[in-house]
Amino acid sequence: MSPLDVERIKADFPILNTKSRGNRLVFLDSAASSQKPLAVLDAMDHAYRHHYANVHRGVYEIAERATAEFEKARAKVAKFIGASEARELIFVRNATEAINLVAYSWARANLHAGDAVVISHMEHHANVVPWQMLAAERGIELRWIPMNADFTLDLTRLDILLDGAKLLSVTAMSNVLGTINPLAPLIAAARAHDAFVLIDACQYIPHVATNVRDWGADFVAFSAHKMCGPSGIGALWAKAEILEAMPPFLGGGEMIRDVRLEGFTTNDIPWKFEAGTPAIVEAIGFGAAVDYLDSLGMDAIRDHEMRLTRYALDALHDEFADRLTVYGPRDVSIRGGAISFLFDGIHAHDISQVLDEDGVCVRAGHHCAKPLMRQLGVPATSRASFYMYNDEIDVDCLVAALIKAEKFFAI
Amino acid sequence: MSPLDVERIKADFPILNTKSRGNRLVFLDSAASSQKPLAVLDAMDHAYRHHYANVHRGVYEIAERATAEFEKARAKVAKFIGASEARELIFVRNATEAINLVAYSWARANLHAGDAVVISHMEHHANVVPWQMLAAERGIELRWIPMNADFTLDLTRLDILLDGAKLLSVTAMSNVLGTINPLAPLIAAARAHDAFVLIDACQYIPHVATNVRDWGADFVAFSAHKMCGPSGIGALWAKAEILEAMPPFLGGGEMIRDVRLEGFTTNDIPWKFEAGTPAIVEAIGFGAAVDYLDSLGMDAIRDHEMRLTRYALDALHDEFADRLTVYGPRDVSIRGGAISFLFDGIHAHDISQVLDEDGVCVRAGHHCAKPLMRQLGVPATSRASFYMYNDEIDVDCLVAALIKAEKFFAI
Amino acid sequence: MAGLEDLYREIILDHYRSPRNRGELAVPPAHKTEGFNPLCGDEVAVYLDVDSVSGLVVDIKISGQGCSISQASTSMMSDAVKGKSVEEARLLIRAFKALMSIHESKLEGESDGTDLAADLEGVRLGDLEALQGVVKFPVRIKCATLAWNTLQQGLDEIGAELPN
Amino acid sequence: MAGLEDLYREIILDHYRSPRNRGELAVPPAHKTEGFNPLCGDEVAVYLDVDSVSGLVVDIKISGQGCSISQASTSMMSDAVKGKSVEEARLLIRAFKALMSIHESKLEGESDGTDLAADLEGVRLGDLEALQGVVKFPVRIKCATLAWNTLQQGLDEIGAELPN
Ligand SMILES: Cc1ncc(COP(=O)(O)O)c(C=O)c1O
Ligand SMILES: Cc1ncc(COP(=O)(O)O)c(C=O)c1O
Repeated sequence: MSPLDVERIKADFPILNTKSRGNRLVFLDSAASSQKPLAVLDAMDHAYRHHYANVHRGVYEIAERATAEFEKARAKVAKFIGASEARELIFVRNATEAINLVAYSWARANLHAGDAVVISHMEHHANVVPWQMLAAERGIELRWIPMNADFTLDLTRLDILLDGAKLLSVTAMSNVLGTINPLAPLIAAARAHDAFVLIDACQYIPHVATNVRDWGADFVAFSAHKMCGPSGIGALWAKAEILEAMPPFLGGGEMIRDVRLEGFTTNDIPWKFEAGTPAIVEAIGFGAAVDYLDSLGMDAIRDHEMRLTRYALDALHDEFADRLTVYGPRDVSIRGGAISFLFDGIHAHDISQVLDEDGVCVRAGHHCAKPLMRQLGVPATSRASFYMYNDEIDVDCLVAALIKAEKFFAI
Repeated sequence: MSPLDVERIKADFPILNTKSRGNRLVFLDSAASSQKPLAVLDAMDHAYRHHYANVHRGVYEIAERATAEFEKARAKVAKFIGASEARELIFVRNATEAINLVAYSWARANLHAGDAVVISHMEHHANVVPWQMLAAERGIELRWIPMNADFTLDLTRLDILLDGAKLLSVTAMSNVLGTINPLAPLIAAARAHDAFVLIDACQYIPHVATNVRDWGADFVAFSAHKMCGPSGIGALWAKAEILEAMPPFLGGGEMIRDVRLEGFTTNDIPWKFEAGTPAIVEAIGFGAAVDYLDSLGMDAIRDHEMRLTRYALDALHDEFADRLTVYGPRDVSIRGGAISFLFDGIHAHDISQVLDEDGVCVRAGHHCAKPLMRQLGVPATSRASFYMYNDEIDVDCLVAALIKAEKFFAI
Repeated sequence: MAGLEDLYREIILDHYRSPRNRGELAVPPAHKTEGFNPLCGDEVAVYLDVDSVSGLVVDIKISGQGCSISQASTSMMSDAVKGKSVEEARLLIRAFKALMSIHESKLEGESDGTDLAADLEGVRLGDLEALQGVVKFPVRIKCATLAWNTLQQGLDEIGAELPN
Repeated sequence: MAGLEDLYREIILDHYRSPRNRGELAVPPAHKTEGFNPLCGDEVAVYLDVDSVSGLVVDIKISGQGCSISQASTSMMSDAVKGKSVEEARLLIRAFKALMSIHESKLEGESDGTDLAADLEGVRLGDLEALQGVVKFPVRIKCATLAWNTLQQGLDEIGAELPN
C-alpha cells in the first residue's frame, strides 16, 4: 500500500482547482457530499454523447450499450462492497430511499404491533424517521441504544434492548461524531435474538474497505454522492433470498414480469425493486466512482484519512485548547474524518460563515441528527470532514480561518 | 411562431452527430427517452466543476450557489408547466415514482375498501401497477375505461365507471398509440363525481405546451429524461393545499422540521416530500432542459411533430399499404409522434433488429403497456417516435430500412 | 461580492451579545409559540401577552438558541413589537419579510418589483434595517426570519382563540 | 461488429417459419409451465409429459408468441429434449446457457473462462449451436433462453411433485 499522492489527486477534481470568494477552495464538507473526479464526469458525459438510450428495452445498438454499461456499473458497485452477486444490489436515489425501501417493503410485511426496532442515538434522520413512521402506523416499538460520554455506543444493555426486536438498524459511522461503531458485536447480538440487521453505511463505505458478506448484515444502505459518484443515485444491498421474499415497493415498468387487468407478477431481483426508468447515467457514474476509489485503494484512503484526522485533532487542540470542544472520539482507529466542534459562545453557523470568507467550506447545523444533538446538549455544531483529496495544508487553512473567526466574535 | 430549423437543432445534440453501426444515427425512440442537448450537458458539467455541494444545509458559497441553482430549477420547471407556485413541484426520480408517491401518501390516507380508482386500458404500467398494489392491499376496486376501435378512449360509460370513484388516473398521451386523450371532458366528469384526478403527462409535457392550472387536475406526473433532461429525475405537480394535507412518503433528512425521540414533525412543501439528498445536478439539468424547450417554443415543437407524423403515416401507408398495420389514430390533431406498427407475420423484435443494422433506432416490445397489448391482440409492436430533432430524412431512412427488413423476413 | 461586514453589522452583534426581552412568561395568560429552522436546528420560543381589549402586545419574551443572525433578529423583533398593536405588528412582519426579499407565492419573472415599496409603505423599520445585509447571504435569510414567522404564527393562534 | 447473418442463420429462420412440436397436451397427465420475457412481452407455454417410471420426456408441446429467436430456440429445444431423460434435458439446459455465456452467480472478474468448457463437456448441442450468434446481441439472449428457463422451471415443478 503506497501512500496517496494528494497533489495528484487534487488535480483529478476540477472543482478543487477553482476559487471561492477569491481564495483557493478548501473543501472540508465531504461528509455531506463529496466532490467528483474527472473520470466520473467524463464517464457520464461520454454516455450522454455516445450511447444514451433507455435501458433494458431496446434492441438497437446504443440501447444495448446503455444497458450493458448500466448493468456493468451494478456489478462494479456490488463487487466494490464485496457482494457475491450483482443482483443483490438495488439502485435507489440515495441511502434514505434505501432505508425507506426496507421499511416499506420488508418491515411492513414482517413486523407487527408489539415488535421492536432498535436504532441508536447517533442515527441520521434517514435511519430514524422511517422507523418512527412505521412505529406510528403499526404500533411498533422504537428502542434506542444510548451513547457513552466518550461518543461510542453504550452496549451494556444491548441484550435487553434486542429482546423482542425484529430489526437492528445502526450506522456504521456517525456523520456527526465520526465514531465507527463495533459492527461485529452489534450484529452478533442481533443474530442471537433473531433480529435482522440493517447497516447505514453511508459514511463508512466511502472511506473504509467494506465487505458486506463478512459483516453478515441483511441490508446495507449507501449513497453514491458521498463516494465520488454523482447525485441522484445510491444503493441498497441485501441478501438475494431476502430480496426475493420481499414484496415489491414501487410499482411500474421494469419491475414486472407480466401485467393483466387482474393483477401483476414481479420481475426477478434486482429489477423487481427498480420501477420506472432508472438513473441510467448516474449508475454509470457510480461505476466510474468505484473504479476511481479502487485505483487509489481503499486501504490507502483510510490510512491517509486517519493520519489527517490525527493531524487535525492535534492542531485544533494545540491552537484552541479548551475553548474549542470536539464532539467525537479522539482515537482515530475508531473514527472517520468527520470532526464536529464548537467554540464556547460562538454559534456554529457564524463560524462557518466567517470561514467561508476564506474559501474554507465546513458545514454547520444539526447534520440531520437532531436526536443526537439533543444528547450532546447543543443546537448545532460546525463540522469539518475529510476525503482523499484533503491534506495538511487544508487543515492549516481551517485552523487559520478559525483563528480569524474566533477573533471576529470575541466579546 | 417560426418553424423549427431542424438542421440547427440536430447540431445541438452531440449524439445525433455520431454513427451507429457505421451509419448516421437515426434516433426514433424519444418516447422511451429523448437525447440531450449540449446546453443540458454543459449545465450539469458546469455545476459539478464549479458549484457542487449538498443543498439546503451549507453556509459556504458553493453550497449557497448549489441550493440557489437547485431551487431556481424547480421554479423553472414549475413555470414551464404553468404551476402557480414553485413549491407545488416535487422532484422525484421519474414519473413512476411520482405516481407511487400519490398512491402511497394521498391514496393510502384517503381511499378505503370499496372505493374505486378509474384508469384506462391504454395506461403505462406506471399508472397500473401502483393501483393494483393498492387494490390488493386495501380492497379497492380498479376500473378500466375501455378503448374504441379507432384507438381513442370509449367515454360512453364514463359516468357509470366514475360512480363511487375517488380517483381518475389517466394518461394525457398514450406512449404506444400516440393518442391524446380528451382531458377536458374526462376531468369534468371526474369533478362531477367528486373524484380526484391524476394525469400521467409523461408523454404529453415533452411535446405539447401545458398549463396544469388550466387542466384543473390535482396531480400531474412527468419525467425529465423524456424532455431533453437527464436521467434520474422527474416531477410530481400537485395543488399546494393537497400536498399540505398529505402525509409524508419517504422519511429522512430534509423532509423534517424537527425530530425527537418521540416522533418528528414535517417540513413545508415541497421539501416534505423530498427525503434525503436530492438529485441536485439532475435538477439543474432539468431546468436547463425546459430552458431549451422554451427557446424553441413548445408550439413550434408541436407543429413540427404534427407535420412529421403526418408525413410518416403517409409514407408508411404509401410504401406498405395493408401489409403494415399502424396502431393509433390517423388524425394528427389528436395524436403525438409515437407510431406503433407491425408487419404481417414479422415480429416487432426482428424488425427493430434489422433496422439497427442501418442505424435506425426504434423500440420493440410491449412498451410497458401489457394490458393495452392484450386489447390490441398482439404481443409486441415496433414503435418509431419523433422529437424536435427528427425530420423527413429520418422518416425516409426508416422507410428504406423497413423495406430491407420486410425483404429479409420474406417467406 | 458581499463582505462579512454587510452581514455582521455592529448593531447585530450587539443584540446577539445582549439580547433584549429574554425569558419566559406564564402561560396562560401569555401565549407560547415555538419555531424551528429545519436546516440548522435553531429553535425559538415566543411568549406573547396580548391584551384582548386594547389589542396591544403588552409583553413579549423570547427563549431559544441560534446563531447571531437569528438571535439578533429575534431580539430586535421583540423590541420592535413590544407595546405595538397586533395590527402594527402584522405590518412589521410584512415589511420585514419584504426587506428579506420574500414575496410569497410568486414564480420568478412574475414579480414586477413594486412589492417591496408597497410592503414597506408607511412602516418604519429603524434598527431592523441593519439586517438588510442578510439578503446577500440567501441561506441566512431563514435565520433572520425565524422569529418573525414564529411571531406571525403566534398572532394567528391568538387571533383564532379570540371570540369575534 | 456482428452482422445480421450471425444472428439469423438459415436454420433459425427455418425453425421460426416451421416450428416443431407446436400445440398443447392434456393437463394432467401433462404438466404446463408458462414463461414471460418481461422486456419484450414474449410468452411461451411448455407442456411436458414425463414418464415417472422411465424418467423420459415422452412428449413435449409448445405454444406462445415471440420473435424469431425465441420461437426458433423454443422449437429447437423441443426437438432436442423430446425422448431424452430428465437428466439429459437438464444437462442440455446447462450447456445451452453456457453457450449463451450465462454463468449464474458470478461477478465480473471471478469467472476463469473454464466454465463453458466444463458445462459443455459431453453434451452435443447439434443444431442448437446455430444460436451461438445470439451472444453477440446481448438483448436477444433473453429471447433465446426463455424456452429453456421455462423448461427448467417445468422440470423442477414435476420433480417436486414426484414422490421420492
Ligand atoms: C405514458 C407513460 N407513463 C409513465 C411512464 C414512466 O416513465 P418513467 O419510466 O420515466 O418513470 C412512461 C415512460 O416510459 C410513459 O410513456
Ligand atoms: C450516516 C448517514 N446516513 C444517511 C444519510 C443520508 O444520505 P442521503 O442524503 O444521501 O440519502 C447520510 C448523509 O447525509 C448520513 O451521513
